[in-house]
Amino acid sequence: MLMDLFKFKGGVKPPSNKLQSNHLPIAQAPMPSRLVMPLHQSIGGTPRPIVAAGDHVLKGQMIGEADGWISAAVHAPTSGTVVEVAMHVRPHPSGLDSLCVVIEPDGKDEWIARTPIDHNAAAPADVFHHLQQCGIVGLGGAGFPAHGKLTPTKGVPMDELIINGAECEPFITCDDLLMRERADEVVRGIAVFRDLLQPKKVLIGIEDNKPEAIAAMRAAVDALNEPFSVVAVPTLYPAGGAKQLIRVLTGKEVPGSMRSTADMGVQVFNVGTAYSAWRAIAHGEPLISRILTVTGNVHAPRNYEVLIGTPMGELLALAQPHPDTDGILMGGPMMGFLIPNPQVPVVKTTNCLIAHDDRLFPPKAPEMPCIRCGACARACPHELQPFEMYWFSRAKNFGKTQEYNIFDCIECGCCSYVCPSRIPLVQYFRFAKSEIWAREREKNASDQAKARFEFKQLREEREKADKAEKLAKAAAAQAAKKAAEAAAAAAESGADAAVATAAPEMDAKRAAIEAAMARAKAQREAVQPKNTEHLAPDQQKAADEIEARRVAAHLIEDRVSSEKATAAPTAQLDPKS
Amino acid sequence: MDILLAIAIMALGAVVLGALLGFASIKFKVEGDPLVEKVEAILPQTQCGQCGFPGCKPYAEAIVNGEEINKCPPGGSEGVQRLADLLGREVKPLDAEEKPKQIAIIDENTCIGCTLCIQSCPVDAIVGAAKQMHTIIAQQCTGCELCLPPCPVECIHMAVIPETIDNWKWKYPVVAMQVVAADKAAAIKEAA
Amino acid sequence: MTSAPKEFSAPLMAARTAVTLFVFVVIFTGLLSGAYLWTKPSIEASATEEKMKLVDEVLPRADYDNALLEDTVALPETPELGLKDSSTLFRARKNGQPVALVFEALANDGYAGKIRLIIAIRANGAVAGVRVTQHKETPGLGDYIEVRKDKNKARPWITQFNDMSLAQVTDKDWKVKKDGGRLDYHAGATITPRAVAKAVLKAVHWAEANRDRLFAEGAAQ
Amino acid sequence: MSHYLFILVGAVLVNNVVLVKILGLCPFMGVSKKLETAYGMGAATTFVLTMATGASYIIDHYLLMPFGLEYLRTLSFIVTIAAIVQLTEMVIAKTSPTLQQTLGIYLPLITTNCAVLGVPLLNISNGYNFVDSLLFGAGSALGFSLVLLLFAGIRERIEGADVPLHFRGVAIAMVTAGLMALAFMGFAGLDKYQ
Amino acid sequence: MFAPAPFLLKDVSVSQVMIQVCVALIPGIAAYASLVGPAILVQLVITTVAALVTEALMLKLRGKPLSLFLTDGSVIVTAWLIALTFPPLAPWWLVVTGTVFAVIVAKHLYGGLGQNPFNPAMVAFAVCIVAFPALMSQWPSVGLQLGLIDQMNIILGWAPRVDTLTGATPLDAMKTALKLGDSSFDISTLLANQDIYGNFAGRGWEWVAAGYLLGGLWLWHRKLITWHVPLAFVASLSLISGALWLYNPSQFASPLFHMLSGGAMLGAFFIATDPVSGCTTPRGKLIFGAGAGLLAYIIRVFGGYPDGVAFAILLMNLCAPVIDLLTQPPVFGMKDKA
Amino acid sequence: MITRDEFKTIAGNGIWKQNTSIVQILGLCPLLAVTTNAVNGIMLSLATIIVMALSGVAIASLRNLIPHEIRIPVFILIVAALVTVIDLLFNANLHELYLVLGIFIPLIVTNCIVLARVEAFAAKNPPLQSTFDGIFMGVGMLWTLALLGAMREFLGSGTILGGIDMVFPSLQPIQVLPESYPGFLLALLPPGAFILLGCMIAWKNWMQARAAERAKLKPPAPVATAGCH
Ligand SMILES: Cc1cc2nc3c(=O)[nH]c(=O)nc-3n(C[C@H](O)[C@H](O)[C@H](O)COP(=O)(O)O)c2cc1C
Ligand SMILES: Cc1cc2nc3c(=O)[nH]c(=O)nc-3n(C[C@H](O)[C@H](O)[C@H](O)COP(=O)(O)O)c2cc1C
Ligand SMILES: Cc1cc2nc3c(=O)[nH]c(=O)nc-3n(C[C@H](O)[C@H](O)[C@H](O)COP(=O)(O)O)c2cc1C
Ligand SMILES: Cc1cc2nc3c(=O)[nH]c(=O)nc-3n(C[C@H](O)[C@H](O)[C@H](O)CO)c2cc1C
Ligand code: SF4
Ligand code: SF4
Ligand code: SF4
Ligand code: SF4
Ligand code: FES
Repeated sequence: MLMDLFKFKGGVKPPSNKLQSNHLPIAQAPMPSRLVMPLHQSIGGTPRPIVAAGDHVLKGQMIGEADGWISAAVHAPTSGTVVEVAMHVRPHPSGLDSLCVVIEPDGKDEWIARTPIDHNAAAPADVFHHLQQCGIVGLGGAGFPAHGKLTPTKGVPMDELIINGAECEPFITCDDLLMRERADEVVRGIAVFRDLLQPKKVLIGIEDNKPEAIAAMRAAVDALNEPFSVVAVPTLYPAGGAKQLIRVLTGKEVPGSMRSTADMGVQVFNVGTAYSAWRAIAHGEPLISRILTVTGNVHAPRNYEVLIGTPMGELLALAQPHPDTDGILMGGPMMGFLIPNPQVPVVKTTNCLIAHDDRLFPPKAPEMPCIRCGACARACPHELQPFEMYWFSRAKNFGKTQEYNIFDCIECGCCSYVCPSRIPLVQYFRFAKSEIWAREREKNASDQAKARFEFKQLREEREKADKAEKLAKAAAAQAAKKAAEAAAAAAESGADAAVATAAPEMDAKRAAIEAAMARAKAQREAVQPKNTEHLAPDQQKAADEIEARRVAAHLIEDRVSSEKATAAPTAQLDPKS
Repeated sequence: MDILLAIAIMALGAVVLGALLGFASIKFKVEGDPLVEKVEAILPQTQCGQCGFPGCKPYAEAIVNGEEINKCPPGGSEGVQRLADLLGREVKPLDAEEKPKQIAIIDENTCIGCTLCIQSCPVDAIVGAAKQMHTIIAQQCTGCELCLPPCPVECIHMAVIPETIDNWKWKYPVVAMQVVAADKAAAIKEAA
Repeated sequence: MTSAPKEFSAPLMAARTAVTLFVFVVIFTGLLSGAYLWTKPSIEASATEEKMKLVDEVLPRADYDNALLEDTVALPETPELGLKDSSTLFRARKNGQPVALVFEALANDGYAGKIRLIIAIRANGAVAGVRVTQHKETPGLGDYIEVRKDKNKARPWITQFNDMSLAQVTDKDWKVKKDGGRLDYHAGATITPRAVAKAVLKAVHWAEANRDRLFAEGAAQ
Repeated sequence: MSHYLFILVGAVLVNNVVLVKILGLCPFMGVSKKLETAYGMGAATTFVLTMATGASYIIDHYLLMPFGLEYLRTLSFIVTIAAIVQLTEMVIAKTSPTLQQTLGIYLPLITTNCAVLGVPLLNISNGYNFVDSLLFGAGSALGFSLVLLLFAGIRERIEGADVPLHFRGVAIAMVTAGLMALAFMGFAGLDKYQ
Repeated sequence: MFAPAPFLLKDVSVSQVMIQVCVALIPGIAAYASLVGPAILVQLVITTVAALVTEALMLKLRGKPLSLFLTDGSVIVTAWLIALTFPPLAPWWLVVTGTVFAVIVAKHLYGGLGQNPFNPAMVAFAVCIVAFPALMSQWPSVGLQLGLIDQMNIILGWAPRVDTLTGATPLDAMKTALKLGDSSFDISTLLANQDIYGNFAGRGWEWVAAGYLLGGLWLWHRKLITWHVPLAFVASLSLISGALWLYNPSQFASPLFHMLSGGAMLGAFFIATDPVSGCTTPRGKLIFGAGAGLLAYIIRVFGGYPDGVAFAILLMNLCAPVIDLLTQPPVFGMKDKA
Repeated sequence: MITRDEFKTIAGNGIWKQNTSIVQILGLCPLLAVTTNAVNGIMLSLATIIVMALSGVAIASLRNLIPHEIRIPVFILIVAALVTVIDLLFNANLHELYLVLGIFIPLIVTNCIVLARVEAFAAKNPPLQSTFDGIFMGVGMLWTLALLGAMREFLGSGTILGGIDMVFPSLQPIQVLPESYPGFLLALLPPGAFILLGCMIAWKNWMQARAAERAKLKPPAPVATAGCH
């Protein structure tokens, strides 16, 4: 299989450390004591919980329902009882809590009824729905719902479907083992993607440090008689980054600002995604387990097939960590993060756990100032100028960081890796990006506030004018009436002139006071309907939500979550706006 | 003689230039001030009046006319910094304490539904009808605190927006903080 | 500030501002011209004095008795003196007899550009004095040609030219010692003295050739 | 031809108005915090300075010199310049709101940019003819704009530097200007072949 | 709380980088020492000590950790470059003035390591040549053979500075001759006079230049510098000198002469490549190098100072931020659009 | 008329708080160009003070007669006329100094201080206040110019009061440092002027921070930083 490969600029070659864990076959992890399923496990809307504490669930039963198109369902990984639906830590660098469903397994591991689907016979929309209902999301890292990526961009023919088996991060071997042991199902999954996307070519990219996986995949492709090319790509971190792999295999460069690679006629899927998609299509199995590598400072590094929701500490214990282990890394050493505590559960995108210690990962030397040596720029696969972005991030000059395209940064860590000053560059970029997003949110909020303020003012003006007009009419009528009465009375009783002239004056004053009071009253009345009857849809929705929340816990953070769903992506995709 | 000549020549120039200027001053008259809009865009639009002006726009106008730029507490020191950048003025410390961002919450058990808070909210963030429990729509509350005083039963209080995964921000890298903190400490020592 | 006027049409406004400006200009130009007339005599006096000061440095006042600044010859462009523009030459006489010529010369090849000289040459061809009036030589290095900056106050470098004449000093000697001549120089800065020496030598030659003509010119009046 | 080149190079580099002649420092320090404004200020100054040099040459040669009124130079030059600036300001305000936004606060400062009076005065003492004068004015202005831009570039970068507390802001900018002037001393003597 | 990714770091550090630069200077220093004697070593010691002391003082004043920053080695590079660019017999107080000025004003007022917009060593040189032109243009005269003690005495001011000790460098001599505007003067004759001058750039200077070239190539091989700056510098210097030389070989020296004399090689490989004060984008580096070469030639041949490298580099430092800004390379995926 | 407090404020502002040279950063050209010795600086400042005081009076008195559209040309006209008078006086009586100060006497016209004060103060205040304002702004300028000039002269040539002979022909500059002092020429050249002024401004920042510290006010506010915290 010969084909021309392209190169991407930059990249680094950290020691791969893959040999420790790739010589043993995949093992089945034992059933944990408790499963914690965070509802938010993929990009997009947070699934809504559809179970409550005390409910009994079966293996594969949906417990969280997709919220919107870009969202994927969450399922019970085994049968058991829902203990609670509450806030728990989820694997996230913040170490903060989010809503989780906690399940106590009953040990029976009893499946719910599974419904496979014939993807060739069914309409694409039904297939997408099936995948969404099965909770299939990208297992390569980002966790983008797979059905979203399988929907072709209108007007752009799909040229290449790329299957990402590069696995470029050191230590991780889960894709390697998956391809070695279950190549057949992976290839069948790829065929499903092919059928849905109708690409001209299917390319399977695997780093050349995994010869067994390459061989196994080639064999499976040949066995299934598929026209897929299995391509060995040079080992160079981050060759597995979607854009880098596209570049290597097709020569296309997808700009950082492009929302989806599909806009350039390419789509990339992780091998694990293909595998779980096949399980969902052919067997109706939702995504409730995955293969992950447990390695690092442990006696017995190896790959396990693990139920989603398993606490990471329990999993690590299987590999017998050395006593000096002082933390658990989720993901690879280049992009992963230390988890706050061992109770944190495995999620769909957890591909590796590394026991951390000072020997494998020496503590960082103190940060020195940047000497502008340019090593980072040479290492950056996105051809950015990390030191400039750093310089301005450090000075909190975020506008400038955007001029240097900070939003093109994929946070791969190559720059930090090579920096002689040991600057945590990526950290600065993340800091700058989240500040920019926060600012964007604030800006949106302040624009809205301004609009609402102006609207309220306008309304008040108008109402005041209306009322004043009405009142003036009424007062005039009343004054006229009173004057007439007084005149009549005067004529009748023959009262003296002083009274006669004073009366209308008094009347006018009283009328004014009355008018004012009426105005105030009217105003008060006028306000109420505005706020209960003529609610804008968003207001109504918000009010409903508040109502809902009153029933549940008294929480207010939803406000920001729904905002972020709208604000953050726009900020990310159009950084200059 | 010399004097007369000098005066004549200068006067000639004066008449020409004066006429030109006067003419141009009418011909090229511009209305409005784009600067106000730029300033207003920086102000947080909380409309709280803490700056001493009835809303953000009046304060923006005042700033353009020479008012100090450090009077908007919701904008924070960062707002001052950005105004200083825009206007080329000196950065001054904020004229008040900086508070974390807050929103108002109505204690629904105490609320008597008097609608007074509804009227005081500049951004219509409170919904509810007379004699019904009112609610504050968190997304729309700017935290201006204007609804606190009118409430006859003091059922409204301010709460700091808690950190959640969605509004969580990556922190400024820690290592650098230490070095700079040391620098600051030294600077203060220097100054003493 | 005066408040903005109501509304004027453009021509009216033009007239209005023109008149105001006119009035102010007339007043202040008048004041200024008064001051000018008042200071004019003393300014002229100091200008004359300044010129005389320069001349005094190269030619003692006792040596002549005419009104030197008025006894002038207008020189056209004179390449021999390095001059690209016209200049003025002064003639010193005592009892009507020619005493010396005082004129400007330019050394074009200083270290940092042109060196402007004032030179007095006696009727007998000997140099009465040379002074540098303007130069850009490096301070601390080439600026010893200026009397004020010369550390050797007793015998400033530039006074070496005094009394040198073509009759006594051959062209070959009219050079810095380094080049085999008799003039001193400061080590590390020979370009400057070379340039000055060359310019003076050229000026002496030129004076030699033109002296009689210059003294005679316009003398009839 | 080379005569013009020397005037231009001399005015832009060798005798740079700001760093060598020490003129126009206030806008140099004031409008150099950002490249963007520096660019605008440079453009505005270039325009005004060239105009001013040309206009003052005409005034000097056709109004003042023939009548021996040289003592009115300062007066007549500066009033003319002020008028030119004010006209420019009005025209810009009307025609280009974007330019007005960046220069709004600075345009009036051009009148108090001593380069705007200094260059015409130097020009007269250089004894240039009209074309030379225009070239000299434009060259000086380009020199001004050039160093203003480069200075702004450096200042934008210094903004992020860990400058000692009391030196932050103008003080370090002043030191930077000093080092720039030092660098420009390298051009010394380049105009001697003129 | 949590250490940030990546958890793996390459084994590199600032001090390693700086030490390698010092190592790369050694061949040049050796050649230099064999040419002018041990004076240069004395100067290296003086500048290094002065630089370290000043640096320590400034770090202390600014409350920075001494142990961290004093060992980064950058100030030693600065010190060595100062020693190598000053006349070897310059009095001690002159080199110390230059060094102190460089470390305090050019480096620490800007925040120290990595933040200075101007090259500290070149600031030292420029300050001294402007302030003390006489001393800065006294180079040991041709064929001067003095021992360590004698040289030290001169540097420390214990022995009188006799004028005969000093003479012009080849560049200076050439310029002096040019200045006199003597039409009889001929560069090739001047240079061919082998008693005084070596084959190319005069009495062995070419060996010093070769030493720097060697060290520079090693730096390039170690990937501490890229080829852009040196190549652009050398190319522009040889292009302009070559053009004028072809135009009039008797008035203008050959490119080889320019390349091998003065600070050309040191400048091209060690000074213009200073990452801190130079350009960082590839195209920017090319412009920076070419500009420095061109300006060095112009100042050297037509300007007021004997060698133009220092001023040329300072002038390009001045332009560096703007050049960098204008030469931003297109990022991944934006190549056709840029 | 003017109250004591008003006077104090005006004086304090001029001399320190709003010092033109090191706080407002205006009038830099004379500040840097003529301060090769203290005497030049002082003489130019005196000239500037006279111009400021007189123009303060003139403009404050005439302020109500000047139409808005042409106020700048008129202000400038007045200032320029005054400056030219000063120029003529220097030329007549202090000719040598006149030559040294060169175009910086006419350039008082464009000295931003003059026009800025005229615009900011004289145009809005009565004549007496404006006069004092002009004078004290000038005094603030005077001491900074004198100090900078003295420092440059001392470093550059080791003397003080250089150029005094141009004002009082009977006096001579005093050589403070030994004759063998080589002279740090850089101090007399533009780079030295800039760098020394930078140090003066930093010194002022330091004094202010110290004063704030002493007064137990807010901690030293970083002046015009762009947040490198
Ligand atoms: C906000 C956002 C929106 C996206 N929208 C789409 C989309 O509309 N269609 C699509 O196929 N992929 C979409 N993607 C997926 C990306 O193009 C990419 O394939 C995916 O994020 C994998 O990224 P990774 O390389 O970081 O794992 C989106 C990603 C993000 C973050
Ligand atoms: C630096 C970097 C390295 C990555 N490495 C891999 C990898 O080795 N294997 C992989 O499948 N995905 C990797 N990804 C994620 C891919 O970009 C991409 O998201 C994924 O292949 C899309 O497939 P999915 O949607 O099926 O997850 C990496 C992403 C980044 C930013
Ligand atoms: C910065 C600098 C300025 C110089 N200025 C002058 C100068 O003004 N006049 C001069 O004659 N030589 C000056 N020189 C010295 C010349 O370059 C040259 O070395 C010297 O004139 C040769 O003199 P010598 O023959 O005595 O060695 C200067 C040198 C340098 C480095
Ligand atoms: C390749 C290279 C070249 C350097 N060149 C210089 C130099 O020319 N001058 C200097 O002062 N420091 C130089 N340094 C050291 C260091 O970068 C310099 O001191 C910084 O400017 C200090 O902030 C160099 C360092 C490297 C790695
Ligand atoms: S690698 Fe580090 S030191 Fe080098 S330029 Fe990048 S950030 Fe600066
Ligand atoms: S983390 Fe960002 S800047 Fe750094 S190398 Fe990766 S893409 Fe480039
Ligand atoms: S203080 Fe700020 S937010 Fe409040 S009204 Fe004033 S400008 Fe608006
Ligand atoms: S709810 Fe209260 S705090 Fe919130 S915006 Fe309205 S008035 Fe302000
Ligand atoms: S004094 Fe302000 S620009 Fe010159």
